[in-house]
Amino acid sequence: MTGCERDSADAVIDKDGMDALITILAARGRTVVGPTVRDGAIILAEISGGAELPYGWGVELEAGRYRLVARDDGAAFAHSAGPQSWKTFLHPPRVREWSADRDADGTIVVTADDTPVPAYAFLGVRPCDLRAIAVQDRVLTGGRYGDSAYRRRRDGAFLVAVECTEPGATCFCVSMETGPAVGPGYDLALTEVLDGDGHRFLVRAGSGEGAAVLAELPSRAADSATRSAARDRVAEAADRMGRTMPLVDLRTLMRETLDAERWNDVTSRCLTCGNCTMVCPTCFCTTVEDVTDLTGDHAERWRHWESCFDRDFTHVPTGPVRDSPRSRYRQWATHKLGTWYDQFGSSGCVGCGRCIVWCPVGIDITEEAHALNRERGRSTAQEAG
Amino acid sequence: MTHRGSRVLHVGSLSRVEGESALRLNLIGDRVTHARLAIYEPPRFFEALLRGRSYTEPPDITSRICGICPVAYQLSACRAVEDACGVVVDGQLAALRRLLYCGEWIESQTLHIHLLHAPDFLGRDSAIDLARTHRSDVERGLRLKQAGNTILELLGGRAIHPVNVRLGGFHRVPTVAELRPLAETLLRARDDAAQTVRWVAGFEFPDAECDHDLLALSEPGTYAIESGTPTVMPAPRTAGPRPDGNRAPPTRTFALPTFGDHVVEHQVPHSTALHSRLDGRRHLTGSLARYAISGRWLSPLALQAALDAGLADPRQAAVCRNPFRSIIVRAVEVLYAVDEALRLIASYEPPLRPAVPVPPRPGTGHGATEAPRGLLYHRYTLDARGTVTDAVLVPPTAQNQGAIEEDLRRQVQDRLDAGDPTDAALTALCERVIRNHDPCISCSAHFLDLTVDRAGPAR
Amino acid sequence: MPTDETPGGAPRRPTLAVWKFASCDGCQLTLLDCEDELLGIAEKVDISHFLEASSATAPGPYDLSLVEGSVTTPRDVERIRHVRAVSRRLVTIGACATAGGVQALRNYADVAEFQAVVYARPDYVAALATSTPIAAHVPVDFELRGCPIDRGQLLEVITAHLAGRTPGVPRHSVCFECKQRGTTCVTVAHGTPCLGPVTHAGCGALCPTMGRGCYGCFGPSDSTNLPAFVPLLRRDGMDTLDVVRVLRTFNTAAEEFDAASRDEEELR
Amino acid sequence: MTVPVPYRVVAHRVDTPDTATIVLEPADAALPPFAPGQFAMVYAFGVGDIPLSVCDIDGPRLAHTVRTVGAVSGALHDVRIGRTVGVRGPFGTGWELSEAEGRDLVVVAGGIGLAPLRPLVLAALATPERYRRLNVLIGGRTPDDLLYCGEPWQAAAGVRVTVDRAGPAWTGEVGLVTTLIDRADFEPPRTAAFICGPEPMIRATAADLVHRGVDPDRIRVSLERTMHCGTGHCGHCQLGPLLLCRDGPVVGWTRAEPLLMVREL
Amino acid sequence: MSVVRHGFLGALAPGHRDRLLTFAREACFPAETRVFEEAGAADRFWLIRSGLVALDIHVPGRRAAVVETLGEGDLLGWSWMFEPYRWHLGARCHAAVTAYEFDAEPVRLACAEDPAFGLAVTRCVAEVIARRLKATRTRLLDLYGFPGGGTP
Repeated sequence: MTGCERDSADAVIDKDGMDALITILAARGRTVVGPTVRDGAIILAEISGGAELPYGWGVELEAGRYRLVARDDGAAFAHSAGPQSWKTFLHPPRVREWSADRDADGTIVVTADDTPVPAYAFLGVRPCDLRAIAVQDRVLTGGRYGDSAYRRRRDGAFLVAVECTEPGATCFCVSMETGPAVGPGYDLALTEVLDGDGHRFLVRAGSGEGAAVLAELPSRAADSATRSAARDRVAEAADRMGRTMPLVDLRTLMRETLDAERWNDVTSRCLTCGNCTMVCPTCFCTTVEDVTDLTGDHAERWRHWESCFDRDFTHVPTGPVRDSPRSRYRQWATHKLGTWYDQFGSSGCVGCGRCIVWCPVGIDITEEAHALNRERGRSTAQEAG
Repeated sequence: MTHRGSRVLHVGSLSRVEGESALRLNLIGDRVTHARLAIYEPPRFFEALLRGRSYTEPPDITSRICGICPVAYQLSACRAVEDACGVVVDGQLAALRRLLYCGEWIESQTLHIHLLHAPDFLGRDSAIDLARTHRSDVERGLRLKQAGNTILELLGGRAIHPVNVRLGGFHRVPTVAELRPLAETLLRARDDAAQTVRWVAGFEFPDAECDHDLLALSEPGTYAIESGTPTVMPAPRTAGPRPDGNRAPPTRTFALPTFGDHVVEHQVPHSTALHSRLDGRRHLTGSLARYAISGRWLSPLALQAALDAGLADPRQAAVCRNPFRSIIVRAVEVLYAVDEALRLIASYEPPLRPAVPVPPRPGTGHGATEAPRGLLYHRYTLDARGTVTDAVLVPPTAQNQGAIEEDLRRQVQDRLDAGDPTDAALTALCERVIRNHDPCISCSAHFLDLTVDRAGPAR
Repeated sequence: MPTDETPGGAPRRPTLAVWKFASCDGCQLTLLDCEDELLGIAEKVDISHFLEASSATAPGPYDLSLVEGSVTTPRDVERIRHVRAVSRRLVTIGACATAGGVQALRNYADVAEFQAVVYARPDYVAALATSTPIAAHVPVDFELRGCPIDRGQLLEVITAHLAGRTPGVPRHSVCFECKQRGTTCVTVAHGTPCLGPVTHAGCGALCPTMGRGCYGCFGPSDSTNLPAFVPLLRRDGMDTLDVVRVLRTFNTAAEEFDAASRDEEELR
Repeated sequence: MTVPVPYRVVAHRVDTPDTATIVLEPADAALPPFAPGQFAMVYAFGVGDIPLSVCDIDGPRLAHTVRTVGAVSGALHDVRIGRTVGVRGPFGTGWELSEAEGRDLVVVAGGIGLAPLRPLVLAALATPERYRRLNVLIGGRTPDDLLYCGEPWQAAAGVRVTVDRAGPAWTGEVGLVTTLIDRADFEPPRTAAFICGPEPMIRATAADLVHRGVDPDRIRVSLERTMHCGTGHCGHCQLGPLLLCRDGPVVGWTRAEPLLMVREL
Repeated sequence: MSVVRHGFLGALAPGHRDRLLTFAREACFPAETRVFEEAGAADRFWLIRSGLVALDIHVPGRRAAVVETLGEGDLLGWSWMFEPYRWHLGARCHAAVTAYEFDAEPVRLACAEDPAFGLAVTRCVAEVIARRLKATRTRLLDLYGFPGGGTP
């Protein structure tokens, strides 16, 4: 009877179970990537055991500020988004797309890059990031031409989501309806519970492979206390979001404020350094670079992350289309919150707050949206008056 | 006085040296009256521009004096400022500094041997030209050079003007695992270095002798690189050419803070370039001096290679004073640096912190290290806030310039005595003589653009 | 095999010249630091003038000239015009050539005073009052930044020249590279002052990777906002003097750094 | 991500001092068929690729008119017959001539903007029964810069040409291409218009057509931004809500106009 | 007739158009005819019904440079409306031209006497000038010219 329950829905594992999970995933030939402490931050890196998880570490976040802080509860996942996102692995910063060789008579042979890609297992995908992966899925594989480099990595990836119980001061997933409870798309979903009954994880399977991995895990049947503790912790997290977006249709807001004064204000602060786009888990823009070797007969096409904050991003023969910093910040924000819908059917923002934290000068997209909304309100009022 | 038979030989631009210099020889008949090395490297005023900078900045700023030995500048600056602040960096941090310095020695000396100097012995214009006939030797040199650069890049971030050196140590220290692949590279490099010693030992060396005092740092128990006490080996009193392997006279040392009392800069009447003299005499720093003073502390492997290459045994107080053979000494030093780097990696344990704190305090500090081209001395005076109020930099080339000019005069004279060489032959000879000492011309802190004295030899 | 030109009309190898002005030689040394590629380069291009590496020089004109160093003497003002005249394509390499180098600190001082510090007979020194980039004297086809330049970028400039391609040398901030490398931001995570957001990419974000703040050795990026950026340096502990110093180091004569340092100096 | 397919250069014609037309034939397998108005990313070996619309579609053969403005276009402009280039595509939207059936056609080209319109005109000429009057209006910089002069279709289509600057030998019209609209023979409410050229020319032309009474929904324009990937993945060619490599380059004027009015969008 | 339907006359209300046409007479110019010379007295104007007229500027040592051509429906000449009533440009028929020709003075008088008519005609002429100015400015951009290098 208990076995039946375990197969069908959820189970509980403890800290050792986390170790076992990593071992099982590795045994299945997967490269396990998860959070770990390095260089004073919780980063995402290959891990080989549970001990490398950031047990006892949390983060303190503010606009333009990130600090690692010790926690006394020993939690592994009581931290919010870090300096990287999963796109580092699924949509890597640099990819060779193809190479071409030219023989003596000028004939060109083009070879698509088929460097083997790792079969990843991502451990600790936050609900906002799970949504971000879904957003990139639509961008990069949803259209007529799939991005094969992305698809190969994505198809092989096993996602272990972890519900969010410790939102940061810069988080606003509730506004974007992406968290803190996990949405669809995971193979396994965990909720970390720490209370008088010990340190444990409620586990649910979201796919066939997830169920198979769960079946291999040393686990016990989920008890109602754990379930409700997990539910409560996630629900409490929803009430502790550090940021909110204005409660309006952001897409319309962006469309109607293209000429707002506020863009000038943000431009006086924006460094156009590109950090927000690099840390954003959905920003997908790339540029290509053609390289040749010294013989001149071997050429390669590489692509790397690019950003709409780069002046050369919109370079046409006469110069950059978006030359002013104002136009570049506006492009980023309106794309993320507005025109993304037109292009890909959803918002491009998942409310993870990375762009706020990792902006060196702390520009806050939620604050900008509020300011735009206020400005629109004022001008509407003036027109009405 | 007659003008007949007098001529001026002007080598417009010296090639295969770092930096820019020209040479002017004045001859009357078959007598060399002047050999003047003109540095037209534009002055860059480092000593002046360091004034008013923060005491943390000299390592990065002075690095820019020379792209070919930036670590020498960085570490001399660190030592001088740390000395002013009363801080001693030791243990694994000191070992890492020595490892970094070994990287520079390997890179810089190999560059000199294979790319700049060896073509002279084999009658080629350049290493690229040399590669047509000696490809494997050039490739070995490049490989060896790359091994040195690999150390610099791993520890310093990049080979030229590394970014990781700071007062008190480093910004970041490597893990043991990060150093491990380096050892594999260096094992191969050790074979290459040994092969290079054998290769250069087979070159033909003209008979030559220099009778300058030799100056190098010495540190009992080790071949001094990144620290040591200034040590002088005076020239033998007897005149006239002697074969290699003269018995070395006893050495004397002086305390680093008295460097300025011993090594004195002065202007010579015919030139605006500053020359240095050691206790009033011409002196030479660099490989020949180091080998003479510290040679007995070479690793067994390097020492054996030196002996096999025909160098006299420094343990027997023998000295090599033939500047043409300095290429062998440099090759031995490369082998030693590779060997030493392997030893340092094997005994590496990551220090607890990447740097010790160096709080500023008013005062003057001195630092000297053995740059590939010789002893490099820095002196800084700081105020209470740590602002540099005075800086003195004495690069090896400034010290060697007098010795080089004397070598030039002597070599040209010997050549004239042996027959009537063409200007082209003399030019080639002079370039070789200068490259024997690898003048690091871009160490321009002290060099001027010469106003060529056209009064000529008949005055 | 070298493809030496033949009377039969085999393609002539492009000629390369390397020139030095006031500098440390580090940037031209970068060419010799291309250990894996040096002999290959020598097969593809005719290195016609490279005094640091070769005593053989061939007369111009040269297809590609790499120019290192800044202009600091009256003689160099003339010499750079000659170099321009004999060069089809002139590429400046390194901070001295593109932004005056560290020696451009004299631009803020009385050069006579500088000379007096170093030289007993300063009247012999033929130095200009300023150290200026090459582009202040002659038209430049491409500027490769860095103190020193990056080896990979130098190879890109050379291979791009051979292939007739525009070199893939981005002009955006160091932050792009830092993030692509996966380095945690030292400013945001540690409060370390870092010039990355206003500095031209190209080094591969070396300093932040070493846990150190960028010190701007590639000069300003093509899109800076120093008035917004400088307060960040102060927040992270730099005083006005520190700010002036960090902006006036290796890219002193770069317009954006120069302007910001002057603004800052007015506050003192 | 798509991989370039080798095409051999089988013909090369110099059109103007800075423009040439290259004709390509698949070296092996051909790409799917291109429609008029669509573009290809054409790769010059080792130099890079640029978006080029097709100016002729003849079975598997493609033709592109290239104007030298940079390294890649320069390399393609100078490419020799027999060499291989790489082609990706077809990308983007076409002119959708079928939606103009039963209407007067006004085709307005500025400069090299004639290249993507050429296959449209050829298609219209091939089935004259489907359309009413055909007006082809061409603006050029100087008489020397005019493309495809003397090609038979120009006479068949009764093209009207005006130049910005005329030399003494020019006996044709002088003025902006919009001046031709006033004299063109079409019935605005029953007209479909197709415009390609520099953006200010597109704006001026579309505004005049609308002024004349042409339904903005019946005006299609071809816009230009930095196309890199062609597949909608690199983000370079965004114009507000549009990804021009996917949603363009041919866009309805109703859609395009408000976007072009926003500076630096 | 398109000249009535659009162009200059098309912009006038029917009443004003009819009134203006009362001043018109038919004119024909064979090809190559010079209609007026730069700086000559601007005492007439035309509405072109067919053919092509080139407006040119005299440049010493060069053939007159054509700066614009006018065709069917276009107003030829507006200098008659403003003092000192001198032609700003010269006009020459490229091809045979048929036109409505108007004497300037009676039209000016009519405009003065009937402010509503005068305003309508003036507005139409101003609109023509504005459009030509706009087109000229656009041409100044040298839109199809060299973009000045760059990539790709």
